[in-house]
Amino acid sequence: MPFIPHTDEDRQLMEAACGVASIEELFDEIPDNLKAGELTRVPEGLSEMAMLQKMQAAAEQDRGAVCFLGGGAWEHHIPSAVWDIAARGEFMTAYTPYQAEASQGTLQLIYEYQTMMANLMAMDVSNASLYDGASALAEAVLMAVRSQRRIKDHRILMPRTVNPRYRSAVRALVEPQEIEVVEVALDTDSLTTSRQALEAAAGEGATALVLPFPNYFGKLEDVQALTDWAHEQGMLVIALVNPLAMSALVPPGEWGETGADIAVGDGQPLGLPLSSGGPYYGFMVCRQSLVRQMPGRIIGQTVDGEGKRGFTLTLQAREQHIRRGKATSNICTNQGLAVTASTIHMSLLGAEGLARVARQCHHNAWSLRESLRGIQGVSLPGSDAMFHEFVVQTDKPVADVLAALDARDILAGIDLTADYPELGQAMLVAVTETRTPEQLAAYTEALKAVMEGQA
Amino acid sequence: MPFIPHTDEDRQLMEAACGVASIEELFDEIPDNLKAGELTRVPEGLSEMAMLQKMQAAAEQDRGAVCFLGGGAWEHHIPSAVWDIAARGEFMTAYTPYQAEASQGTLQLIYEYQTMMANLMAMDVSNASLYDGASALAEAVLMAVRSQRRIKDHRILMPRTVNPRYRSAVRALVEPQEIEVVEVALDTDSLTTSRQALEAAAGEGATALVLPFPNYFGKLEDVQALTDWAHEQGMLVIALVNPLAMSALVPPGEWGETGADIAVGDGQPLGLPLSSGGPYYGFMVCRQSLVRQMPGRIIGQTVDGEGKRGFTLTLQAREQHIRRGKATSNICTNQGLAVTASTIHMSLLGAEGLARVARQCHHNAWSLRESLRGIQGVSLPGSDAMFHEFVVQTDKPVADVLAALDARDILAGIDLTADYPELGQAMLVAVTETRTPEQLAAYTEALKAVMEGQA
Amino acid sequence: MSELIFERSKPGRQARAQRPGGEEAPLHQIPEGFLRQTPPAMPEASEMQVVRHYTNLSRKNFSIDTHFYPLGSCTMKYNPRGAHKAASLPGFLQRHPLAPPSRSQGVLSCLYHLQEIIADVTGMDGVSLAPMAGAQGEYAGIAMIRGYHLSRGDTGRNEVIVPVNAHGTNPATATMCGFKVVEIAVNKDGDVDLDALDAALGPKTAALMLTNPSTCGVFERNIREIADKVHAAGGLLYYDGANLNAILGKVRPGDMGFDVMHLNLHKTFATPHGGGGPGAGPVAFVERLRPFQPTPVVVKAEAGYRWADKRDLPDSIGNLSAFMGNAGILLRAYAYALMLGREGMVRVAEYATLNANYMAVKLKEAGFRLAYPNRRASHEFIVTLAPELKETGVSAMDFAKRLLDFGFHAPTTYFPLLVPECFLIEPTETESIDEIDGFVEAMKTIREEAFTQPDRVKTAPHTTPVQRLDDVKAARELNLKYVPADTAI
Amino acid sequence: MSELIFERSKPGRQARAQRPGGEEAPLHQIPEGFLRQTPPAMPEASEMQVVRHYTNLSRKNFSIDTHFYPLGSCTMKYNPRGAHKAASLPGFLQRHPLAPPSRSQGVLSCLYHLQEIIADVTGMDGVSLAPMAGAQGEYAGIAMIRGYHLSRGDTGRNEVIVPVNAHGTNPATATMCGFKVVEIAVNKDGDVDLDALDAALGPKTAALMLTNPSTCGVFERNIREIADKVHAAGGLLYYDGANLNAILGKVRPGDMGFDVMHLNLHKTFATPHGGGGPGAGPVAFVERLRPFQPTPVVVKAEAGYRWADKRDLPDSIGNLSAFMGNAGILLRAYAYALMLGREGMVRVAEYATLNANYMAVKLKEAGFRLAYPNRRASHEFIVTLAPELKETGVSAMDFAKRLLDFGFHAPTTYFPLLVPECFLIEPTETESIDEIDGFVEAMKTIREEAFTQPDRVKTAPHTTPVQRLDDVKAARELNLKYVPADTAI
Ligand SMILES: Cc1ncc(COP(=O)(O)O)c(C=O)c1O
Ligand SMILES: Cc1ncc(COP(=O)(O)O)c(C=O)c1O
Repeated sequence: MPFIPHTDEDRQLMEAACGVASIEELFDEIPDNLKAGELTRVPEGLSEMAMLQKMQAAAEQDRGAVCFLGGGAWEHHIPSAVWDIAARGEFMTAYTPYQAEASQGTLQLIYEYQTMMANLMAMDVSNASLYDGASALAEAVLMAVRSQRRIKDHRILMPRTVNPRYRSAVRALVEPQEIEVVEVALDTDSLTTSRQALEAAAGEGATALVLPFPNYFGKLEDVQALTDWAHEQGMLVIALVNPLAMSALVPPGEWGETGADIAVGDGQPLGLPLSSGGPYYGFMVCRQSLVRQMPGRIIGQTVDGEGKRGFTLTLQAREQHIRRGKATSNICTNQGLAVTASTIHMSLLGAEGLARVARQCHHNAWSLRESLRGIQGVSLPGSDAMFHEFVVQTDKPVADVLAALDARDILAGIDLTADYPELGQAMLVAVTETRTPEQLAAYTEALKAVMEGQA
Repeated sequence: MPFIPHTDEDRQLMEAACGVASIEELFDEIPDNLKAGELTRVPEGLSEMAMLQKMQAAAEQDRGAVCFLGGGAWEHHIPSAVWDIAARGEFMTAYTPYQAEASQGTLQLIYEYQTMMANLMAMDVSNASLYDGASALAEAVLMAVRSQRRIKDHRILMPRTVNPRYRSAVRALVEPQEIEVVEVALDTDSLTTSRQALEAAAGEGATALVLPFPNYFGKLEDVQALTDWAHEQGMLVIALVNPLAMSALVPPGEWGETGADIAVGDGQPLGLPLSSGGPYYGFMVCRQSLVRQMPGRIIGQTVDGEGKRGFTLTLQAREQHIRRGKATSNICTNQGLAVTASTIHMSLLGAEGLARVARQCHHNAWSLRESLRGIQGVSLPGSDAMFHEFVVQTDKPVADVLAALDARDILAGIDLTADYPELGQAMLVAVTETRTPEQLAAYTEALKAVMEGQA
Repeated sequence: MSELIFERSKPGRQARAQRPGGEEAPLHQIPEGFLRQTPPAMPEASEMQVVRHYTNLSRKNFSIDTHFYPLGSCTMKYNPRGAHKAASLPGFLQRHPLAPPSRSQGVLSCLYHLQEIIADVTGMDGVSLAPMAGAQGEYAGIAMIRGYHLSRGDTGRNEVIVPVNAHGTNPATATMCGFKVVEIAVNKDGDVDLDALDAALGPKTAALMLTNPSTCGVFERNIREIADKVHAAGGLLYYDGANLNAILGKVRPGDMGFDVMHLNLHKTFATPHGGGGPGAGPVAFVERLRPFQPTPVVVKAEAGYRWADKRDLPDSIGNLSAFMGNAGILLRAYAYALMLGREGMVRVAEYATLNANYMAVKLKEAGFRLAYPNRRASHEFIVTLAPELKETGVSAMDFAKRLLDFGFHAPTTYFPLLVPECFLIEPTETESIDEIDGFVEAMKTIREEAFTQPDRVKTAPHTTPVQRLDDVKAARELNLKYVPADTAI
Repeated sequence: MSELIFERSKPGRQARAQRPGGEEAPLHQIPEGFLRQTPPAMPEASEMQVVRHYTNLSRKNFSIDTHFYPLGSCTMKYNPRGAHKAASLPGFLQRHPLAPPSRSQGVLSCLYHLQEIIADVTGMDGVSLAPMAGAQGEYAGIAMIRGYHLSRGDTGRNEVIVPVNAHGTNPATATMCGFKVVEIAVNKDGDVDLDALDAALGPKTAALMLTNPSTCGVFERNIREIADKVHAAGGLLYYDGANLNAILGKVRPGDMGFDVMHLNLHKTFATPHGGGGPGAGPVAFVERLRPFQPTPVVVKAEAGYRWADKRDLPDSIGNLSAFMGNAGILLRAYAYALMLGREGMVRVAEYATLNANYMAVKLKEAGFRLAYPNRRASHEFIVTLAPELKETGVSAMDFAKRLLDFGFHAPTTYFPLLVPECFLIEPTETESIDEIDGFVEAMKTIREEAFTQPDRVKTAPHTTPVQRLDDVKAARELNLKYVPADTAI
């Protein structure tokens, strides 16, 4: 019996202790007509070896292409030590640290994580994680709504330069609470959000403005001016940022006169493998004054009976297990192990290492973009100020272009046509520090061949 | 500076403490003319990322074929837990357990290993490992020589059915001590060693007889009768066995009337990946009466000041760090981590699991061999009693056959022509539990195609 | 030994091998105002210092790999290393979530089959794997129910009924979905109070949320009657699958009359808890709720597997995360399911139940009071330490802390709230009789201590890296991040 | 908590997922007499029990990943996880040692380049990676010297000279190679006694084995003179590379006049010690010894890389293992070398030396006596606790054990034997000044204790899983394997 330690003797002894003739009898309170018949769609059990052979075959199938996809998840180098340590049984197989004295490892680590994340954002306090960047953005919206009690009808300004998958997740997660998410038009020349568009969308006013930085297209919104503008209008500013980029670009806490109010994003660039989209984690950082509106777990420092420093869950009165229907969120299980990995990752890189990685990504992306300039039928919209992603417009159907490059083992970009019809035939290309000069050259050559018809 | 924690400030402070102006000054006792110039063949340093990209490219190059090679190393399933635990820092980065109180983890584990290995061999005592099977066999020869002090000119009977790489390693390792290694002819019909051949080789007598089981060709030597014969002649019997096979076949401790005297072999089948030949480990088990002649570390149980059970290195007076020139061997660093993995592996499988794996290997090999019967130009020499390897003779040059199968991504066997000219065109084929029915069928089909000329 | 990584840091120290080699890359044409001026205060340590720091930190945790962890309702069972290895295969780790179908058939086939397996064990018609934990599964399910009612123009249903012993995520979820929470009582045998249910049901009822077996550790015997009542009132039934381990393959929520449910794969399907996550909380549902399921889901077409999204499912409640939820966790669950197989599923419920009942009997024999002595335990059961508190002043909390000294993680304490001084105990099927007997022995010893040397228990734990922590101070004097002593804030 | 896995076992318990599925496979035509009749007594435990048992066992070890480990002559430095990952890539792990060249170019290219790198840092002409540890490297080197002399018909050379402070493997190796060991003295400054050397040299001299810097922690300044003397007498020089970390890239053994040497890659090239191995001990040699090198070695040919064996090198001393030594360790060393690069090599020696000298100075300031106070420390140095023993009765062993309580692994004690009550201390370059200062503090505290409460030190350690163990009992009442109490032996 895989994973069950009972010998026949054990079972008999235990049945006898329970006063039953068989295990089946222990289910005698369950009405017979409810009992399940044989399972039909679960296959027969496999040994670990056979399971791994099957999974290995599946995993191999999906390998072999060089990846230029981003759009919310990027391939970065993860130091080998990160997962070697995160996958230690003591981290990986521990529960949520409710028993603080038996969980100081996890608790201290999260306290360190909170410090790192708050510092990276140049803001006051961080929670211990939310599910992912998209759901974190939704939680930030709900948090902004809770913090702006004086407002009755809540409207959130959501630029179209926010990741479209984030926008739809936010709608899915906040709509039942009757919050209006107002889309702000995209300036297709600059690929950013203009003040005019914001003003148009704001109308009478709004609860909060979401500011993506870099935005979905890798461009830099004018966060300094827009933050001040939003604050003048009485809105809260929710920064949606790539945490890696914040090592080199101006962090939310320093936007405008007083900084953003809440910052969220996805921790994936900080030590999480692509892994088909998860597990990653959503981070959330805010001003001190908003901390009691924050969703999710928070770790605080305290002392034990002997005055020794220790760490424990705190502000639990915000959470569902105490406050139930009145909690700040329903979140319970979060993304602890992803945060564990990320904390180790950030410790290994430090501020300078992170900035170096960020700059290398930027430089590689810049280099590729420059090398595409002049390819027939290719245009590169928007300003040149960018982080590590950019849009490529083509005069051929982008789906065909992508397929042709796929055939050359290059995943060349994300097709933008469905999400952004206003951009015509366009794709989003991401380049990180992991791409070698040879791979960039191969990309350029392949795109040229495809666009110039020698494909 | 990769892996060096010193900040500039640290360095300066430490230089000052040492009273030097620069680190260079610390080397001032070294004559200037000895100092090295720049290294020319060491490349420039790489980041971990770049190093892994380079190594990954190399590793990928060698993948992609289905392996039917054995001859001393076999592909077996290794439970995932084995290396997850063995690679924990506390096992992997510990030193030899000289400080017993700080090494109870490793020490208890080795004590458990010694117990498992002794039990698996049905013999008295095990050491903590030697380098590999071949060098362990050499050490067993030296140990036999030490144990047979009354003999002046030492001769060791070494059947040609012993792995040829083991035979040459033994020669390399014992020859300087003027021990004669006498090769015993191979019976090419049975692919075993006959009593007659042994008698012929023994001549006036010998110090010890090496008995491989299963032998290099996967066949079963008549260990019961030959052990008694050797003992009657005053020889010690050194069993050379596949430890996995000992879960199903008669173990050395039960050979003949009194059992073999020393058993050695390679631990690779018990949890070690193929890894181009190592690290594996050599095991050695012997009768209690020979323990003081044993090379290598041995762990014993004892108690601490409070009477609590603990484990420690014992019988160290046999070892080089105490006995120096008179030690039983020069071995110091052994294969500790490999033993760690193997101990976990054996614990997970237990006696029944090991026997099941052994039987599955045997059955798969048997099945493949049966399915090759009747392929034109193929013959299958020797008796049908076998473990999980067998010889295939071909009427085409075996090198060509192997190359043709390699082109179909099958590593079909080990070319025996150089080592065993007496077998003509022959190869050694191994099959383990990891080979699927589909792979066996593909092998048969491919060999058929090659042999019957449709290649 | 408890320095923070920041306290081990020194300006200029670095794990140099972890940065891109060569010169620092230039920043091109980014205006000054967009650049960071002061680098963030982050750790500055060598690679070995980081490895040593976090390795040693890990050693301060209890975990399944090191300790028995009978945490009720949490299903802390063995997390097979093989499943971890399977999900960590390079082909899986390296796959980008938006890779085209040409580069996705491997992972899609795994997820498709996992959907099938979950449908089978739950007795439901469809499954979406998207939710990232139980609570998000609840959100998905309740949002689907909302969508269902609204799609029928049934707009007045703004209440969700929840028994008092429900997990906190149930009412919190109902609120997040815009519903009013109506709590109903549980009777002295741990069953739902049917009169209270009748009183609560009505035209405003959108749904009843229920766990079965409940967090009282007993099976709700009237489940069909309850289902009929709710359905008759026009409401739907939500099944909180956190306790599915108790009945896996034995009884199927679909057969009990539930309309939609989530599973906690990090409980029932043995994916690791990771010190608080990540998990995965697939929703399974009956046919009429299918149009509303969260996206994306895997569908099988002529050309192979592909993702279905809003375009295929226009009534979907939408996507709940940027991509496909916690795909890596789903792969672990699939690997686990493959190893268990159909026979193995049923065995989980059987042996989890055997262990719980055995342990309950043993604790009762040892003099402890069971909260529901007349009931069979499911995979968990409740002990109330109210008698001990009364007689000795030693509380459930004290027992919990003292257990740590014996090398046992404490059971769930003070939940469900309706039983005073309670321990909710769930041994799971992967623990042997030896561990269970050991736990019972420890409980006996502590009880003994409670009478003879209560202070020893009240001041526990004594062997952990820190002693009992001051939670009040933690909440009053909020200290949520490290600020170096010499920094003015 | 210290049960043996056997004591946790129960007949019939098993980690079932780890066996081949389906029916037990049949045994075909194997005669009864060849079958095992009684299964061996092996552990019978569930997968979780095994995982928990060995995870918890590991937690009883000190290790580099958890503790500072200043073990002289052992070079316990950080073992980069990246190197471990590189060697664990599936393509490397899955490659069979006898795979044809068509399936080997990846690994062969790595090993070839490692040969090149080692030749470069040692200043030697050729390298064979075959030896599986330092001692086997010594064997290879001395056997090559033997082969060289014999090949020239110089058959009378049957002595190997070894200084008294040499590591035990040196004389043991000489004996294994059939030589007589001649020990020579070391003078009060830690250098070889040149008069003793002169006296020992002669027509019987096959070789001198030397470590430089020696295990006295000082650099042998007269090395060229020594080399000339030995060569003049017709002998060759063997370099024990265990201490290469001290001079890596700074001074090359080839330039000092050595003819052949080994490296301990598990020291200098940072491959993990694994609780006692595996390591790797490549031999590097000057041109005239090339024909005798152990096989196999990688050569580069038109068609790609391939193994050279006895057929290419008929005078080779032969193969020392079944395949290519500890290939997986060699790959780790190569990965490490790639990350260090040429600048990094030199830095190793520099910072290892800086750390040792700094620590020596600090300990001296703290009142400890250095064995060679007039010498620069190399990467290690010796403190003698003879004064402390004399004044307080507290021995080096007591200091060593007490250090464990402070979270420091003890230095090498009582080696080399020529310094009484010695600590051979090697901090390595990967430790920071913080760890070093911490160690010095602990030493001071223990010294204080030795004077004020010597029993506290003499009965140490107090915080380890067991207290000081009875080695005499272990050797007298040999108990080398577990036998259940109820079994008659
Ligand atoms: C009964 C019950 N319901 C719901 C949940 C919430 O699940 P999750 O933590 O995965 O969000 C839990 C788990 O903590 C639970 O025990
Ligand atoms: C000086 C010296 N020489 C030789 C050796 C032997 O090396 P190994 O243990 O790798 O066989 C050692 C290591 O223990 C050593 O310190």
